[in-house]
Parts: sequence; C-alpha cells; structure tokens
Amino acid sequence: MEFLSEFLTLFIGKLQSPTLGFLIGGMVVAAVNSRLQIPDAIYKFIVFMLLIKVGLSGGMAIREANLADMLLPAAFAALIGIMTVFVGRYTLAKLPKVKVVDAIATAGLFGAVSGSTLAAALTLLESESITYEPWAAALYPFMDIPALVTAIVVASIYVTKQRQRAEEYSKQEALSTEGYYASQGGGAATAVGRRAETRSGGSAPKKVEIWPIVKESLQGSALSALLLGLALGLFTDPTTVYDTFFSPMFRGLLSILMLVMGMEATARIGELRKVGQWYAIYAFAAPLIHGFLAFGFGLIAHYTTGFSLGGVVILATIAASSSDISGPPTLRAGIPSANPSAYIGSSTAVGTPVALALCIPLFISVAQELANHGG
Amino acid sequence: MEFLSEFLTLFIGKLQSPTLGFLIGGMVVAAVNSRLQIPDAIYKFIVFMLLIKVGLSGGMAIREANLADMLLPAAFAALIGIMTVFVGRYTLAKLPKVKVVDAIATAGLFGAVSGSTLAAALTLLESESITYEPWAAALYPFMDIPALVTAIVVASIYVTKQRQRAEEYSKQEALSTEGYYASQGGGAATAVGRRAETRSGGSAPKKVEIWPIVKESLQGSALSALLLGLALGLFTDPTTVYDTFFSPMFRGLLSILMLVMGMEATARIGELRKVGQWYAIYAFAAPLIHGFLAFGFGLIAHYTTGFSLGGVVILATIAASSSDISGPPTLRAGIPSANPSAYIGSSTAVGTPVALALCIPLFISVAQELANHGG
Amino acid sequence: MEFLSEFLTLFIGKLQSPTLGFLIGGMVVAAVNSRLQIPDAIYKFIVFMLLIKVGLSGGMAIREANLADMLLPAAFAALIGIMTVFVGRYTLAKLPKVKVVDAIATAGLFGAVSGSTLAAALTLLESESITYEPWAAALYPFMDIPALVTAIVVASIYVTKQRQRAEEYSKQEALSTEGYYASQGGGAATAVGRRAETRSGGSAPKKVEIWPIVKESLQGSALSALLLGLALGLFTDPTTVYDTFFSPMFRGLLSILMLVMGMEATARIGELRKVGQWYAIYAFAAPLIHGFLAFGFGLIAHYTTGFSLGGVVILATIAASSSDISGPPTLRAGIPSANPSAYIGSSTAVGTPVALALCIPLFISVAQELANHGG
Amino acid sequence: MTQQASKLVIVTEKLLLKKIAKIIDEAGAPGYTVVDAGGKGSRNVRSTGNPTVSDTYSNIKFEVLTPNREMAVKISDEVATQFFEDYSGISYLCDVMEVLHAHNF
Amino acid sequence: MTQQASKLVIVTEKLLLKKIAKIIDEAGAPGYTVVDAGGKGSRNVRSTGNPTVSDTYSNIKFEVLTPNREMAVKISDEVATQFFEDYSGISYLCDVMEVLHAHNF
Amino acid sequence: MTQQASKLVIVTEKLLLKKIAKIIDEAGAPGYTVVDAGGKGSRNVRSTGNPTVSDTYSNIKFEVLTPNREMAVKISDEVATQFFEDYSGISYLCDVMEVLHAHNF
Ligand SMILES: Nc1ncnc2c1ncn2[C@@H]1O[C@H](COP(=O)(O)O)[C@@H](O)[C@H]1O
Ligand SMILES: Nc1ncnc2c1ncn2[C@@H]1O[C@H](COP(=O)(O)O)[C@@H](O)[C@H]1O
Ligand SMILES: Nc1ncnc2c1ncn2[C@@H]1O[C@H](COP(=O)(O)O)[C@@H](O)[C@H]1O
Ligand code: NA
Ligand code: NA
Ligand code: NA
Repeated sequence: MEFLSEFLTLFIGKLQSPTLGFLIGGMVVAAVNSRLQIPDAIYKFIVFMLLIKVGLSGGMAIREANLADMLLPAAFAALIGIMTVFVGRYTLAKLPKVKVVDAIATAGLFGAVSGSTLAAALTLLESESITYEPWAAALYPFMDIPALVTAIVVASIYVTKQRQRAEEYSKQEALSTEGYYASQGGGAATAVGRRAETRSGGSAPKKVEIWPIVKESLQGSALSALLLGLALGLFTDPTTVYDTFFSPMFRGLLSILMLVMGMEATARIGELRKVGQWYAIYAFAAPLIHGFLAFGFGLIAHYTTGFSLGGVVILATIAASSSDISGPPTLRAGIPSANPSAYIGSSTAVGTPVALALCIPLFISVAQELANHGG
Repeated sequence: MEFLSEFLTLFIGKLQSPTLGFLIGGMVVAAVNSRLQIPDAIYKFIVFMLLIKVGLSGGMAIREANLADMLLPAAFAALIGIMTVFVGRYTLAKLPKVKVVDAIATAGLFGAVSGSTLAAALTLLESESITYEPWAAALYPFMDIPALVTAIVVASIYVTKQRQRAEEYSKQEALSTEGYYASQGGGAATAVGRRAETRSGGSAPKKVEIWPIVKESLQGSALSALLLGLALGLFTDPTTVYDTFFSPMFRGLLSILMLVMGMEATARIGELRKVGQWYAIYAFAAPLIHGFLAFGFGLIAHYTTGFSLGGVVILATIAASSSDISGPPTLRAGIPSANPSAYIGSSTAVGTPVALALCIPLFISVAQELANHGG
Repeated sequence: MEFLSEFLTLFIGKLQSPTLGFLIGGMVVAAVNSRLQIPDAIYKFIVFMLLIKVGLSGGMAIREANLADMLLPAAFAALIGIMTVFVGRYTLAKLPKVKVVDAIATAGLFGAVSGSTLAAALTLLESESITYEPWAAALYPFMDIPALVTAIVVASIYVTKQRQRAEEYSKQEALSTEGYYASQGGGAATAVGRRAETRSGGSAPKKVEIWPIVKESLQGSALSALLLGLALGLFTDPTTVYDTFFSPMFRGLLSILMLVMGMEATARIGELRKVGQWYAIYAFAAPLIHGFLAFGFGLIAHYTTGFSLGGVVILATIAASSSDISGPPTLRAGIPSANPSAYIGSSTAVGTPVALALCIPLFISVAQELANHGG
Repeated sequence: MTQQASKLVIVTEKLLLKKIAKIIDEAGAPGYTVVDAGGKGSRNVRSTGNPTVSDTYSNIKFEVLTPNREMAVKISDEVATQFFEDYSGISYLCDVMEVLHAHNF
Repeated sequence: MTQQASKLVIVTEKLLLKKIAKIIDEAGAPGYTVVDAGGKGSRNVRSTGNPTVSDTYSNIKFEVLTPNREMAVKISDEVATQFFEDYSGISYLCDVMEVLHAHNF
Repeated sequence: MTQQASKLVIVTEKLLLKKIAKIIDEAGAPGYTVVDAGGKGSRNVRSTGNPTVSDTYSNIKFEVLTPNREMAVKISDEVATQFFEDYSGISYLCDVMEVLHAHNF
C-alpha cells in the first residue's frame, strides 16, 4: 500500500518533467494543425548531437571500466532483441487481418532501439541522481542489431516458403501468377504482374545473408554517431569540447527532439489507423512487456554480477523503445514486401510515446522503490 | 533642453548595441552582393528558439502574476490592432496609384506583430534593466489577430462591393468582364479572363467568416511557438532546460536573426520600388505613428492601473512592428488579390528596420526619461 | 637530439587533440560508407559561426592594436599567395599528363586560404596558451585574394596564347577546329564543337580584369563572414553576445566541422584518383612547402619588427591551408576550362587533412621549440 | 500493357500545394508528382514571406498523368478558375508516348 | 547535329536512388537527371522514416534521354521487375523532339 | 485560347543559374521554371565546392515554354556557345501539345 502511494507520487512527479511536456506539446501542436515545423536539417543534427554526446561520455568513462562486467548485460540485450521478434511473430502475426510480413517487420522495429528514447532516459536518470555504468548506453547495438537481423531472416524464410507453395500451386493449376500477387502485394498490379513469373522463377530458396544486414545497421546514422562518439571518447581526450559544448547542449536539444517526436506521433496516427486496431494494441502493450521482460533480466544481472539499478533501467528502456531513425530504412530494404505504414505508424505514433511517457518513469520509479527497500 | 540632450545621449548609446549592428551589417552584406547566406532551416529554427524562449519565460513567471492586470493592456492591444487597419484604409489607400486592396493588406501587416522585433525589444529592456510584466509578451496575439482579421474583413467587403458594381455595370453594358479584370488584376490576363464570368456569377455577397482567420493566425509558426512556450512554462517545470539552453542562446540567436532581417530588408528594396514611393513613405511613418499611439494608450494604463513603463515599451513595440513570418501567408490566403510585393516589401524593407533601429531605442529613451523625471 | 625528442613528444600530444580526432573520425565514417550526414544547412551555418567569431574577436582587439605592425606580415602574406601560384606553374604544371590550366587552378586553390583550417589553428594556439596579434587572422584576405587573382590571370594568359597559336595553325591547315577542342577540353564534344569557330573568332587577346576577381573573392561567404565580424567587432560593442554565444560555441562547432572535413576528404579521394598520382603528391607536399616558406618569412618579421611567434604560426597555417569554401566557385568562374575534380580533389582529399593533421602541430611545435630555446 | 496518356504540368505558388492536390484527387486522376521549383513569369512575385536570402524555391510543379485529355483539361480548368486570377501559375499539356509500368494505370 | 531521342521518366522511392542509377548506367544510357519529388499514387505510402513534419520529399524522379526507344524500355523493364512489386513507382516514355546540345549524344 | 508551344529543357551546373536566366530573359521568352537537380553525364563532375556528404544537388534544370521553335533554338545556341565548352550541360526540345492556362502566352 505504502509502496503504491509512494510509487504514484514518484510517477506523477516524473510526468511534470519538461521532457514529457515537450512531447505532449508536440502532439498538441500537430493535432491543432499548427504550421510550426522543426526543419529536417535541424532534426537530423539534433539526433547526431545527442547520440555523439551519449557516445562521448560513454567512451570517456569506459576507459576505467571493467568491460567483463558488460558481458552478461550485453548477452541479455541480444537475447531480448531476438525474443521480441518471436513474441511478435506468435502474437501480432496470428491476429486476424494482420499480414505476417507486416507483423514481423513491426516486431523487428520494436526490438530495435531508439536513440532519442535512450537519451531521454539518461537525462531523467541524471536528474534523479541514479548512477549507472558508463558503458550502459553501449548496450544499444547489442539489442538493435540482433532484433533487426532476426526480423529480416524470419521474414525471408516465411516469404520464400510462401512463394514455393504458391509456385507448386501454380504449377498444378497452370494459372497465371497474377492472382497471387494481386492478393499478396495489395498494390502490385497488372503492369508489374506480367513480369512476376520471370522473377519468381529465378528465386530458388536462397539463403539470407546476415553480414549485409549487420553492416546496414552499423552504417545507420544513429548507430554511426553513437559509435563515433564512443571511439572519440576512448581514443582522444575530448573533455574540453565535451564540457563546453556537447554536454551543456544535451538537455535543450533533447527537449526539442521530444517536440519533434510528439509532432511525428500525431502526424502518423492516420497511417496507423489505416492498418487497423491490432497494431495500436500491440504498439501500446509491447513497450511495457518488452521493458519489464528486460527489467527482469536486468535484475538477474543486478543480483548476480552487481549490474547497477540505473543500468537495469537503461536495459529496460532500450527494450521498451522502438527504433525511429535507423530501423525503418533497414527494414524497408530488408523486408520490402512489408507495409511501412504498419511498422512506422505503430512505432512512431504509439510505441515511442508509450516508451517515453509511461515506461521510463515507471522503470525509474520501480528502481527507486527497489533501492529504498534494499534492492 | 536638458531633456533633449540627455535623450540624444541615450539614443546614440542604443545605436551602438550589437543587435542593431547586426541589422545594419546584414543590410550592407546584401547591398554589396555578398554570397553569405544563413540557410533557411537555420533561420526558421532561430525564430522558433526565440519565440519559445519568450513564451517559456512568460509562462514560468505568469503563475504568480495577477492576470486581471492584463485586461486593460490586452484590450488596448486589440484596439490598436484594429485602428491600424483603418488608419491605413483612410490614408495609404486614398493616395494616387495605390490599389485599395494592396493598401488594406499592407495596413494589416503593419497592425500585425513581428516576433523578432519583440525579441529585440525584450533584450534591450533587459540590458537596460527596465522591468516589465512577465505576461507583457503575451500581448502579441491580442494585437496580431485583430489586425489580420480586420484587414481581411475590410478587404473582402471592399472586393465584394466592387464586384457587385462591376456586375451591374456589365449587365447594363452586356460587355465581357475581361476589361474589368485586366484593369483590376494587372496580371490576370486572357487565358483566365474567360472564366471570370462563371466565377463572379457564383459569388453572391458572401459573409467573411472570422474563425478561420483567427485559426489560421494561431496556427502560424510564430504564434504557435510562443503559445507552446507559454503553455510549457505554465504547466511543466522547464527551469533547468530554460537556464541551460533557451536563455543563454537567446542573445546570440537574436543577433543572427537581426543579420537575416537586415539582408532581407536590402533584398526586398527592389520589390518596394516597383510598387511606388507612397508605400515607402507609409512604411517609414507607420511604425512611429502606431508606436507612439500605443505608447499613449500604454501610459493611460500606466497611470490608472500601474502597468509598468517596461510594459508600455513592449506595447509600443508590438504596435510599431510589422509581421514578417506568419502575417504574409495569412494575408496571401485571406486577400489573394492583393499584391504581396506591396505589403512584404513595405514591411520587410522599411517597416522592420525602422521599428528595430528607430522605434525601440526611442521608446526606451522616452520611458527612461519619464522614469527619471518621476513618470 | 634532445630537440628532436622534445619535438616528437609535443607533436604526438597534439595528435590526440579532439580536433584531429574528429577529422580522422570523419574519414573513417565516410570510409565505412556510414549513412551519417551533417546536413548542408548545418555545415554552412557552422562555417559562418566560426568565421564571424574569428572576425569579432579580431575586430574587438584591433582597436588597441598598432596597425602599422601589420604592414610587413600583410605584404609577406600577399607575396606568398602569389609565389604559391608560380611554384605550382613551374612544378605541377610541368609534370607529365598534367594539364596546364588544371595545374594553375590547383596552385591557386592551395595559395588561397581555408577558414576552417585557420579556425583550427587558433583553437590549438589558445589551448597551448601561445599569444598572437589580434589582427593576425585578418591576414587571411591578404593571401587569399592575391593567390586567386594571380592564378586566374596566369591561366587566362596561357589560354589566350594557346588559342592564338591554334588559330594560326588552323588557318594554315584550314582544318576544322573540332580536333583541337576535342583534345583540349576532353568532354567538349561534337554538339558544341561546331560553335567553337564563331566563339574563338571573337576572342581577340582580351585583357583579364582584376577588380571583378577581387570582388568575387570578397563576396564569397567565408570572407564576407570574416569581414562582417571584423567590422562589427570594430564599430559596435558585441562583448556580451560574444562571451555568451560566439566564443563558447566555437570549440564545439569546430569539432563538428572537422568531422565534415574528414568525411569530405574520403568522399573526394575518388575524384583525385581519376586525375592521377601527381596531384596527390603535389597536394601532400604543397602545404608543408608553402607553410615552411611562410614560416621563414614570418621569422624575418619576428626578428625585425617583433611579429609574435603565434602570429608566425598563423601566417604559416594560412599558407599551408587550401581553400575549401570560397575558392572553388571563384576558380570555377575564373578558369572555367580547368577540371574541378583536379583542384577540389587535391585540396579537400589531401591538402586540407595534411594542413590540419601535420602542418599545424608541426608549426606549433617548432614555434614552441624556438620560444624555449630563446627564439 | 503499355498505354497512351496525357501529361498535365502545372507550375504555381507553393502556398496552393494542398488545394491543388485536392482538385487533382477529386478529378479522379490516378496520381501526381510534385517538385519544388523556382521561376519567373508575368508577375515577378511569388513570395510568401520566405526570406529571399535563403535559396528556397517558392513555386511547385505538378505533373499529372491522366488516362485521357479530358481529365487533364478538367483539372487545369478547375485550377485556373479558382486560382490563376490571384496567383501566379501556368498549365500545359504534353504527350506521353506510353506509360510503361504503373500500379494504377 | 541535332537528333531524336526518347525520354524515360521514372518516379519512385528515394531509397532506390543508387540502385536505379546503377541500372541506368549499366544499360549504357549516356546520362540521367534526378530531382527530389513528392507525390501520390496507388499506394499512399512512400515514407522511409523521415519526419513527416519536415517538408522533405521522399520520392525521386529520374529523366533519362536515351538514343533509342529500346534502351528506355529495357531500363524501365529492369527497374519494374526488380522494384515495382515492392516499391511505389511509375515509369513512362516521352517524345523528345530533338537534342540540341549535348556532350554525349 | 489554347496554343502550341515548344518546351526547351536545359540541365547544367547550378553556378550558371543567373547567367542562363539572363539569356532566357533577353531572348524574350515569356518565363521559365527552374528546379534543383542532380545527374550524371559525360563529365562526372559538377561540383562547385559543396560537401558531397551533404545531399544537395548541384545541377539545375530549366524548362522554358517558348511561343515558337526558333526562340528555343536561339536560347539553346546561346547557352551552348557560352557555356557548354567548359561546363556540363545538355539541352533538348520537347513538344508541348497545348498551353491551357497562362498569364503570358
Ligand atoms: N514560358 C514559361 N516557361 C516555363 N515556365 C513558366 C513560363 N511562364 C511562367 N512559368 C512558370 O509559371 C510561374 C507562374 O507564372 P506567372 O503566373 O506568369 O507569373 C512562373 O514563376 C514560372 O515558374
Ligand atoms: N498518374 C500519375 N501522374 C504522375 N505521377 C504519378 C502518377 N501515379 C503515380 N505517380 C508517381 O509515382 C509515385 C509512385 O506511384 P505508386 O506506385 O502508384 O504509389 C507516386 O508517389 C507519384 O509520385
Ligand atoms: N542522357 C541524359 N539524360 C538525362 N540527363 C542527362 C543526360 N546526359 C546528361 N544529362 C544531364 O546533363 C548534365 C550534364 O551532362 P554532361 O555535360 O554530359 O556532363 C548531367 O549531370 C545530367 O544531369
Ligand atoms: Na527495443
Ligand atoms: Na504592429
Ligand atoms: Na594557402
């Protein structure tokens, strides 16, 4: 009882944080059709600034860290990334009116990590003076890449099987493949249809290569900025420029990014609506489920290897977050037959706001309760 | 005598402020055809940063304020906004070679408010340590919206009347309306002319709806940013992010914006030249006249309800300023037959520089004199 | 011996500076095909911020300076700018497979000055607490403009002579000029060729006008920003805005610019490869040669008129640097027949990295050695 | 499966983007493409308050492939009637030899 | 020296920029021009994760002048086969009366 | 009131924007439209110093509707003579079926 009331007080306090205020502000601004815009160049630059700052601070601190401590959390991160995809494959994809490839892609995006959500969590942890391992932000790629790779591999296997079945069927029936494509692709119509035979004829059960997907992820702008920051923090001495520039700008730039995320969320609601309610429900539940799953794994590491409670919150946050920058292009290239409205809509319009506004305050409150009561 | 010399000293000191320096620098840079450019994305972002900062500081301070004090100044702001349009209607519009709709649109733009001019005034007030009510910046929409609405309504009534007269005339004469449109629209030539009948036939004396214009104004990027800042300042606690980011950046960003305004002013001179000298004269005199009119009203509030002298300067400044961001698109949509060269040229090339370089220092000097001599 | 080891220690310390780290980071990022991008608007704005800051600090300090001291270094700067072109004309241009106009243009670009390299040198001088004359950054145009003017004049004279010779030849042979153009222009093929006669017929040995080239240089965005800053520092009092905005942002923005320069360098390597190895060798050697030439001249001024050792480093740096922003468009317009791949590739891919990573640390180390041993 | 079509090109002020897109949609056109453009015509002005020192364009160019000439003319007429009296703009028709591949033709 | 040519126009998702450029190159086309474009077609989506609140376009429009109709059709076929099943896109052919000046025709 | 016209298309380096606009004006053309473009042609370079890592285009594409073929050819000749020896560029002529609505035709 006392726990609950304490928790609620904590939670409500977090809701007044300006970070969240900017997020909601952005939603309202877009909802009332304001012409306010944050130019694309600024948006991209802010993301770069935030992630390179996260990387720099990690890199600078990592030097003294014992990287062996990172092993268990990193393994857990990868595991959670992979599990996320299978959870989606066996829940969302089984629902009526949900296309399997769309569901797999969506699950992949929810398994992947959002740099901005991570940045928001770090800010809140600092405001609350909760300590965490300097390398915790570096768990990002350990979850991001396995999730995307798994999603693309699972989707490829599924598509190949479907195609083979369709071919056998078409051989039996000696029918044009046009009907199949029309029902599968939705938009892929006549003009293209006539070439389908040639194409599917050539697609023998080909293996999915994993390295290109990993490379594609690492080359994404978000991960690149993070890793660049890490490397610079590790190998050069950026203290002055960090203290005079990257660190003081962080909080302010984050608030503007939150505004953009809020505007985005509202703007994408329409896309989500088109693909149906199941996506909305999944997008609402998934961050909480993935997050608490990761929180649980994190606690295991906490009790066995002394992983800090702040680190547990970070692990839970990257699990709860869904990628908004680098994930979509990777998926678009890797699972081209999936409808981007489905996964981008789910992630941006519902997943990210839930992760930011519900999950982070929740995880921090729980961590604080655990700390207070001798976690 | 002493008053005058004191005043001149004060005034000349203000002319050396870097804000003004950047304005004049921008004019020179554009005049010598330099290829120096501030990218559009940066310009838009700076405007956003300035106005959200103004809003945030207002919102944070307003909590303790007694909003009843705002009533009189707000009513005066609206009154001045409306008067401005009628002043233009009965001076500028009556001049030879000035088209009535162009004049009304120009008067509307001069009645509306410039966020950047407001920001410049706030900076100067702070440098001079003159106090003002925290909500004073929130007078912006109370003048901006009435001015734009009045201009659009007055123009619509005028255009409708003209059209009716023309139709009666054309019925009498059974002539094609082409001649009329050619003389009215200037550019609207043959290819379009033949459709004019159909169109004007359908336009029965239709009422101008006011709410869409108000909405359009509120949705503009400048007002949106200001109101967003106000709301965030009011409902969340943005102190940290304000103190570490929005407030320290203010002065610097403003100086860059001044540079852009200066470049703009020079670049627009050509447009102004095309529409004739009367616009230049109006654009020079209007900021001073509107400003001192508002200063007078402000003093009434000062002596009756204790409105601060800093607040009076702000009221005078928003009256003197003419909109540069959100006004033009609203007018373009609301009075489409008006020539944008006329109003944008007048405002940007002459009105804004006069407001920034003459009016603000003038108002502050007068306010200081009044304060020194027991105002 | 001791000198050498001391020097190496100093030099290696400089290699760990974050400035250099960001440069190398950018090279790596581009080399691994990362999708990380710094938007063009941000890049342009950063260049503006850096150069206006350099200008402002110069302008503010110059007031107390004795400008007569500037005479000798400024004359040396101009001399070096001109010499650079002739060095290129009689080395690079004589090499096999190197087209003369391409070589002249490349030499011109290496004679011209890079604002970002200058900014990097100033930062490092400050970190090392080496003092320099406040007006030293203002040596920029004194080298930049003479170098570009000389290159364009030399190229024009060469092209005119070639054309005359070709015409005489073509009169003798009564052959179409097509062959000549095909061999000269490389890309200028048939469709254009037939008009060549008309054109070359009209080109009597026309004089190259110098003032337009000077104007073109001064109007470039980099020089404009520098001069604007100088003027504002001189005529207004920008101390507050300088201390709260331009100065604190300098180091951070510079680091991001270094990242861009690094990415650029890698991206341009391909262009350089196309034009051949001689350009790479020239681009590697030229910054060192020009730099030490200037260092020598600087020392003359040091021993005769007391020009500071910091100033000598600055003179050497602007000599070593090659223009990356304003130079290329001026050359493109002034020597249109030169292949931009040659000069931009040489400068961006090799020249700038060498100037930044080798020359600046080298010059500073030498200056420190000289100071320590009673220079 | 290739087929003939008309291509309607409309260049006008950016301000009208949404309104013209709506007209095209309502006319039943299968799609459209739009690019940012600058330009010069009878009126020298198409400013909508953007800084001229920034190099953004303030015109837009629509290209609409329509299955027949009538639809193109209908769209053009509608756009011209509603806007070309007050706004800058031009519209013209090109021949498209054939649509090779499309999802909606 | 002027000559007839075909103009192939391809509008599709920006994501495919490099891949389509490669196809055009490999088909032996003498060159191409590409512009950023927005648009609407049978599928309402061409988002690749950019914020929609920013006003950047996410389509591209290629224009390729080819010396003959066959090359244009070949490029179009290749592009459609590889991409138009999964991505938005349209391709069509225009007549070019004549190429007046070019370096590579 | 519709009428035939020629459409001249010029793709060249951005650097030449103002100079070509002047030539078009002086030839008496009623207007022009210009868009930012990228592209590839016989020379692989059209850089003017912009960072290549930024994704800005450095070509421009002019489209000029002219009342007759002669004016188009005249503009094209002038542009080619002055610039195409030293700069990248291509120019070609398209048929415009008809100008539907214009202020200046
Ligand atoms: N002859 C033309 N050729 C190409 N574009 C034109 C032409 N005339 C007008 N335009 C375009 O149409 C826009 C509006 O023209 P106008 O309404 O005549 O000002 C101009 O800004 C140009 O972009
Ligand atoms: N009828 C059309 N006219 C012009 N552009 C079109 C048309 N149909 C499609 N497009 C363009 O082609 C893109 C892809 O079309 P779709 O594959 O049908 O979604 C659209 O986003 C438009 O830019
Ligand atoms: N065959 C072509 N089709 C379309 N655009 C072309 C073609 N050839 C050249 N271009 C355009 O014209 C520009 C200059 O061509 P070039 O002078 O050959 O380098 C290129 O950058 C392309 O944008
Ligand atoms: Na996740
Ligand atoms: Na006003
Ligand atoms: Na140099």
